[in-house]
Amino acid sequence: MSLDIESRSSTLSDDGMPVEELVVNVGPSHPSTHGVGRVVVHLDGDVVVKADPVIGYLHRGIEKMSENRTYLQIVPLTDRLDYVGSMYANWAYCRAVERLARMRVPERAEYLRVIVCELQRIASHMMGIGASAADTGAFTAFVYAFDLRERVVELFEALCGARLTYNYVRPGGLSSDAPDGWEESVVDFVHALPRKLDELDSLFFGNAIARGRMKGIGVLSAQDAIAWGATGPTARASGVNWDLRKHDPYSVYPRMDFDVVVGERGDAYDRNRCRLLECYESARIVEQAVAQMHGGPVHAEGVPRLIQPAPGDAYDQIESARGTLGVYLVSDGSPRPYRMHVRSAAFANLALLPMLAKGHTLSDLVVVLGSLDPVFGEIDR
Amino acid sequence: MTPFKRAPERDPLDRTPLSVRLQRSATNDYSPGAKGFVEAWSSIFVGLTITARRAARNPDTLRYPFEKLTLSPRWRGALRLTGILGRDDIGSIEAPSPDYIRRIEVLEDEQRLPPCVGNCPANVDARGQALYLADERPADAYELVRDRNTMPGVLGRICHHPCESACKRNHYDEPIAIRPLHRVAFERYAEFREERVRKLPVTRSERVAIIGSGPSGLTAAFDLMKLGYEVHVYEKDPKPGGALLTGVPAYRLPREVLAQEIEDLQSMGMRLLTGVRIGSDVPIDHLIGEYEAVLIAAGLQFSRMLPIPNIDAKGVTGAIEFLRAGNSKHDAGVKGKRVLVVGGGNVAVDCARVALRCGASEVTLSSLESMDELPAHPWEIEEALDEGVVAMCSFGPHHVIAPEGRVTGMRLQSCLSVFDAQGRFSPQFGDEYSDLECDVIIFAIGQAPDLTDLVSGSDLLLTERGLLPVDGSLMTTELAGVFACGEVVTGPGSAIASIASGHEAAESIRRYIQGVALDEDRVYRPVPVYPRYGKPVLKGIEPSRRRAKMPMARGTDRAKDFRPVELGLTHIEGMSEAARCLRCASEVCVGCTFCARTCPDYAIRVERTDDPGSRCVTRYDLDLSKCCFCGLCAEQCPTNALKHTGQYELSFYTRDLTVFNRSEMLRDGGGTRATGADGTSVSACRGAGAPISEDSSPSNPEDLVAPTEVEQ
Amino acid sequence: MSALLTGAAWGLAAASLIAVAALIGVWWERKVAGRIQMRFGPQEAGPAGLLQTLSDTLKLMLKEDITPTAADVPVFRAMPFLVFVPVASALVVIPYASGWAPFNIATGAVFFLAVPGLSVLGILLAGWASQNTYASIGGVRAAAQMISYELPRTLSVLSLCLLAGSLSTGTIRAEWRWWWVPLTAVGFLVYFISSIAEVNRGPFDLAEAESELVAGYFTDYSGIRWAIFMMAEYGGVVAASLFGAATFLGGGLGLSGVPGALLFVALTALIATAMIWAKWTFPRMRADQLMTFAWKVLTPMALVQLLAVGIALAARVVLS
Amino acid sequence: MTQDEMTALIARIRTHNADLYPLFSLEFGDAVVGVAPEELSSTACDLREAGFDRLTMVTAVDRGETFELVYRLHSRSLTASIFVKTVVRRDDPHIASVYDVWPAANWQEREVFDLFGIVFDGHPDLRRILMPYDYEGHPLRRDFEHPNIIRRPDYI
Repeated sequence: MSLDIESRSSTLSDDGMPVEELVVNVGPSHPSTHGVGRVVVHLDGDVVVKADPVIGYLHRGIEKMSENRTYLQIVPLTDRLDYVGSMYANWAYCRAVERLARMRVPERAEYLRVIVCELQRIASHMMGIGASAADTGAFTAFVYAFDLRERVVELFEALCGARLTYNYVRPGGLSSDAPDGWEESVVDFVHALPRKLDELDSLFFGNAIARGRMKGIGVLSAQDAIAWGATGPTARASGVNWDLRKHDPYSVYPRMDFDVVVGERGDAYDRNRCRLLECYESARIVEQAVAQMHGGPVHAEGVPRLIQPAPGDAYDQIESARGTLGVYLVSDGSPRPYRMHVRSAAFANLALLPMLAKGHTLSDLVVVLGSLDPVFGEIDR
Repeated sequence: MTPFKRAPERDPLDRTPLSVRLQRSATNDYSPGAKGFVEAWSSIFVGLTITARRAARNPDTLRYPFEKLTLSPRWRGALRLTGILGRDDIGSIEAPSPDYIRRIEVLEDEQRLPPCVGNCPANVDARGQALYLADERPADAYELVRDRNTMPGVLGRICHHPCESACKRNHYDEPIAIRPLHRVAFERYAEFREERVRKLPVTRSERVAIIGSGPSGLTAAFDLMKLGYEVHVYEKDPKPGGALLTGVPAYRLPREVLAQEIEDLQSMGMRLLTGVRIGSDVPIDHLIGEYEAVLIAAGLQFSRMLPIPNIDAKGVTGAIEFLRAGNSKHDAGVKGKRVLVVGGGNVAVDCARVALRCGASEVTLSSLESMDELPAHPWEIEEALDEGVVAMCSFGPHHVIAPEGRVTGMRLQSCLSVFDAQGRFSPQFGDEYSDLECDVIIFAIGQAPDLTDLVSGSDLLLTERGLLPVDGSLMTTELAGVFACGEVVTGPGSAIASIASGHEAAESIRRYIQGVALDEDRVYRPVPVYPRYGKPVLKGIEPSRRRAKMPMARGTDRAKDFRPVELGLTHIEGMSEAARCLRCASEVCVGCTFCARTCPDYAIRVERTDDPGSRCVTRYDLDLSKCCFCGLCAEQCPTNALKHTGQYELSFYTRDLTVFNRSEMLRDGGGTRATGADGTSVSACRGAGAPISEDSSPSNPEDLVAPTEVEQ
Repeated sequence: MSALLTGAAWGLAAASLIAVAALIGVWWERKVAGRIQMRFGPQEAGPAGLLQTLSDTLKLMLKEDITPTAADVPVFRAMPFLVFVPVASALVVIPYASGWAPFNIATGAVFFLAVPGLSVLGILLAGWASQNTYASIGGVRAAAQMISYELPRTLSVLSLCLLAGSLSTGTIRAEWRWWWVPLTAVGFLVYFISSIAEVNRGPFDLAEAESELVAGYFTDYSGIRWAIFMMAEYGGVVAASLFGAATFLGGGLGLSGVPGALLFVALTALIATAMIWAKWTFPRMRADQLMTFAWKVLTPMALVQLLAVGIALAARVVLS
Repeated sequence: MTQDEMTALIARIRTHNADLYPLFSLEFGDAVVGVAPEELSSTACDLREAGFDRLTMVTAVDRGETFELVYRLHSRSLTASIFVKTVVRRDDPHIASVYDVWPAANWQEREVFDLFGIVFDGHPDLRRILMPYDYEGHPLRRDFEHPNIIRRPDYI
């Protein structure tokens, strides 16, 4: 964060004038790096010449730690991957374990997983939108988004006792059934949600200043989105019609009626608004899931405390709020995985930043970064 | 292959995408031209309106930290330990028979009912038995079990132990050997029998007659004797025991065990009249007049047969008749013959094994069900197969081949499915036939009571199918003062279920005699549902934690005669096996160390002395600076001693090593929180029995789970 | 000598006014922002949290006054005062009563528009002296922004001067007629918006854009020096609101006496609240958008306003 | 895509690459093919032409003497996924980069390089990504030792 006189590099501009690049070190401790990301930005005046994300400040070696833990002990670790959407990492990991150990999950557990993950999508998107709003200076929109997130977090708190690291999904089911009256409060929440989202839509996405800040910024073409492995709202905003819940359906999603939200331009505005509109669809899914769900066990029978799958490997993926979240597990028959790898959506999406930020101003860099919705817990792992 | 259930109409491997409707586009532009200019400016004022509207409303946030809108019971905060094992901390479940069920129900309501007790039809306190056995009080253990079980020695041999399948230890490694521990208790009771078995005082003038000396009849007799009634038990056979004597083979239940326990009951005052056939010898009306109450616990007398051709041929017999002959004479006329047993239940397996022991040259078991769905207990099937029984599953009898009125074989028809979609018995047969040559066919497809003789001449009426109409919960018949229990009421079932119905019948009789309404304020046994555990995976479990292995006679040797198959645990094995008990739901930490083993962050440290007789937790530390609040430890806790508190965010702990201090705990009856003491002072744990030495190093280093020990 | 004393007295009074206004202003902003965001705002210290700002000020005074080693120390230390003094001096030309301002000079309006603009120098130098990338960028942004917005602001006030026929602020208030309000509505809007930009407040707070520049030109300031920057900002808000209420709205819409004074205070508070309201509603603009807005939207609007006033005056002359 | 179609597709690609390893398994709808390390580039191009336009995941598994590299591809047009596995020797961990075929490999190959020490030839910007630039050692190798790693006991 210091002005490195030495780090200014002198080059010649197109018309032969000497241009002095200013190197600004955004992060790792900076208000809008969404955690501890760092971007080394080379500026020509106010225009970004090169933006080089430097990651790893939150690298805790979760993949390495997993080699020394039993399958159950890894679940709390997955909470810490994507700490904005812990349920996703829980679920993706547990799906991989269930695939590896050939477990069957009771139907009620699948419905509850869908409900919590769609609620988590709302919470996570509200975090993404709120952070984007704060990046553009709209602090009140941030608070409104966080208000909605808070309602979801309170529901989760009643469900599993934690507000951030839920540790709720378990191999073979869930840690506990929903408490009495929880389903009703979920329905109340999703019924009240669209009106509040409309308000956020008009306040932030309808605002002329916000549009000016986000429209045409960080345009990602559909071809690039596919080639660079972008997934989730980042890819959908570019017009890539790709949602695992629809195109590679898992769990009970085939029984749900919902639409895929896509954008046309692929700019920061589309990416953020894609998130907002997905919340409406999530509310629809939650409503249907609560209606379709009926009683029963929430944990598979006969799952021992010490899961010891047969040697082999398994990969499973789910559509998280940030895109395809996959977990690749290799077992050597012992109670601990031989290798666990997390295919992180935010990691792949952040790789787009140098491409998207180039040619924009420093202010826009922050908007582009916010619109990619990076969560460094998942990126650095 | 998929690990979950998908929509039924979809092939799990079908990865074709669903039809996707695209109704929503995220892109949203202002209109072009002047209209867009107006829209842009109006968006400014729309924004101002929204914030103004919100400002006009009362804030709905809360004053933190003074109030909290939702306080969920599932707070996953800092931990609280409610108690630490000293030997007096866990009580056994003891109550006189009429109040016992009430006690069980209260425990169930408080979610403090151990699963073994909850899953037992008679609610035998297996936890208390393990507690006493580990504490070297076998006589107490035996009497505790006998209060509910009447014949622990017998049931310790033959019970199908639903307690063990519910045992929470299944979740960690293997269940406690509860049934073998009954046997250990019985065997060790021998030295106490003389001083402990005393005649129960008869304090009441009323007398009760019980017809049948099977498990249910003897249970009701024992319950009533304890209440002070004089009980007369009538048995038609020369020896008492009912189905235990005639139906259960001696290799499972040695006759001297049965005789010993019945003798104990007689010593306690039960009057047994053998060889008296009610109905023909003494009319039941006579009993009804003579006694204040009569209990019919006659059991089932004859086997059901199938209405197929040649069923009356020579060589076809029923299971009860066969077992009766086999068990009494050890010879049922099958020596050197080929035997076919029809049926897949436990009785069928017993028949097959008895036939082997009576010298049958080959024994085949044919059942409608497939191998996986056989109703017999899996361990029985396994033992039978070990001994050389051949199983022919998924075949039903078509007709008996008996050309000269004598069995030469049986034609079997393949069976496709046994139960229909609703789970009702409705076998579907295929076209495949198979002829099996055999000399003797035993039908073990069900049993029925034979009460016509018993009730003749009385006001008791039987239904058309020969059954006695009985109220299943109150055990009353249509005649006041006449009750029924056991398999007469429940149909073919387990011994422990018969015992449970004997308890109910005794309670009804007590109420009847004392003039209390039978159903007034009566508590029925709660039937909790426990999770089913899979086969234990023993890889990764240290041998010291495993279940004591029951020594068995070798399969080929044991099939030759009626010697017991299970050889029993030694006293030492029994003690250490009893010490494996986790004292479920006792809310007392027993030092099982599962929390420490589960903790991903080594935040918990448990130390205990590991002597079976005086096991005691000496130290329980929680390092809050390491705790990640995952909650796995409290989920693992079998005793519910470890609980979460609401201290997650409002925590007032210092983040250093905290110690759950026993003296602190004793001061605060409701439990304690981490005290914040330095980890050096180990509070001495003083159980009621053997004092723990100050040097409380755990005898088993594997139980000391702490980072320093784990580094290898 | 007496002039110096008078000046010192008035300067002290202005500084005290700003201090009190900042105390109340910060509290009021927190309350308004809280209500907008469904919160209560400060509520623990004093009745309704009134003393919260006081305790914060105390904290800021007690905090260590950090000077970065790389900074140009004398400039770095002096700049908060260079920002504060021009803003405070603007208060002495505001017509608090009809025809009266503490420092009632003939060119009061020019003084009001020009002298506070000098604080741009302080901001620019504060950013530069910090030797910090963010602070430098913030300072440069602030300079460009404040200088650009001088123009529409001046033009909008000019229409009032035209109507009153005088550059003296006291005269403008004395000459005020009710029909000025509809006539100068656009000018008032331009004045309002450019005043927000002038005091570097949202949605034009690029110079201190916390999401991009951490804290802009005062990134490296702490303690009381940082507090002086904040006081200058709130002083600017108070001065702009007072001037707007006194001139555009005639200081209580022409009423005199106690009700007039109360209305004057109320209108001032209203304008200040509107500034807070806007800050807590809108996102921040980008630097180029800000410039475009100043030169392509606000300046033409102010010119149109000036033209309209001129036409109105000409019509009046012709008609009478 | 059905299993038969997938088998046919792999057979077609095999005609180009004689050294393609046999089909490992076809499980859960994801086919697994093994290729010789030197054939990886050409196989990648063939698969890209066959329609596998997405590279979902690149990772490696330490198998002792060798590293097993795992690529997961996906095709939207074929609605199919495929795992490509190859091995590199531990003493000479070099493999061709697939960055030219799928740019998505950029960071993922950097990560594998960082954590396993496998060098991707042809990668434009092969730097460490998660660990510090001056870090020594490759943490996800099984023989990686660090004083802070506490080995848990065998019994749980």
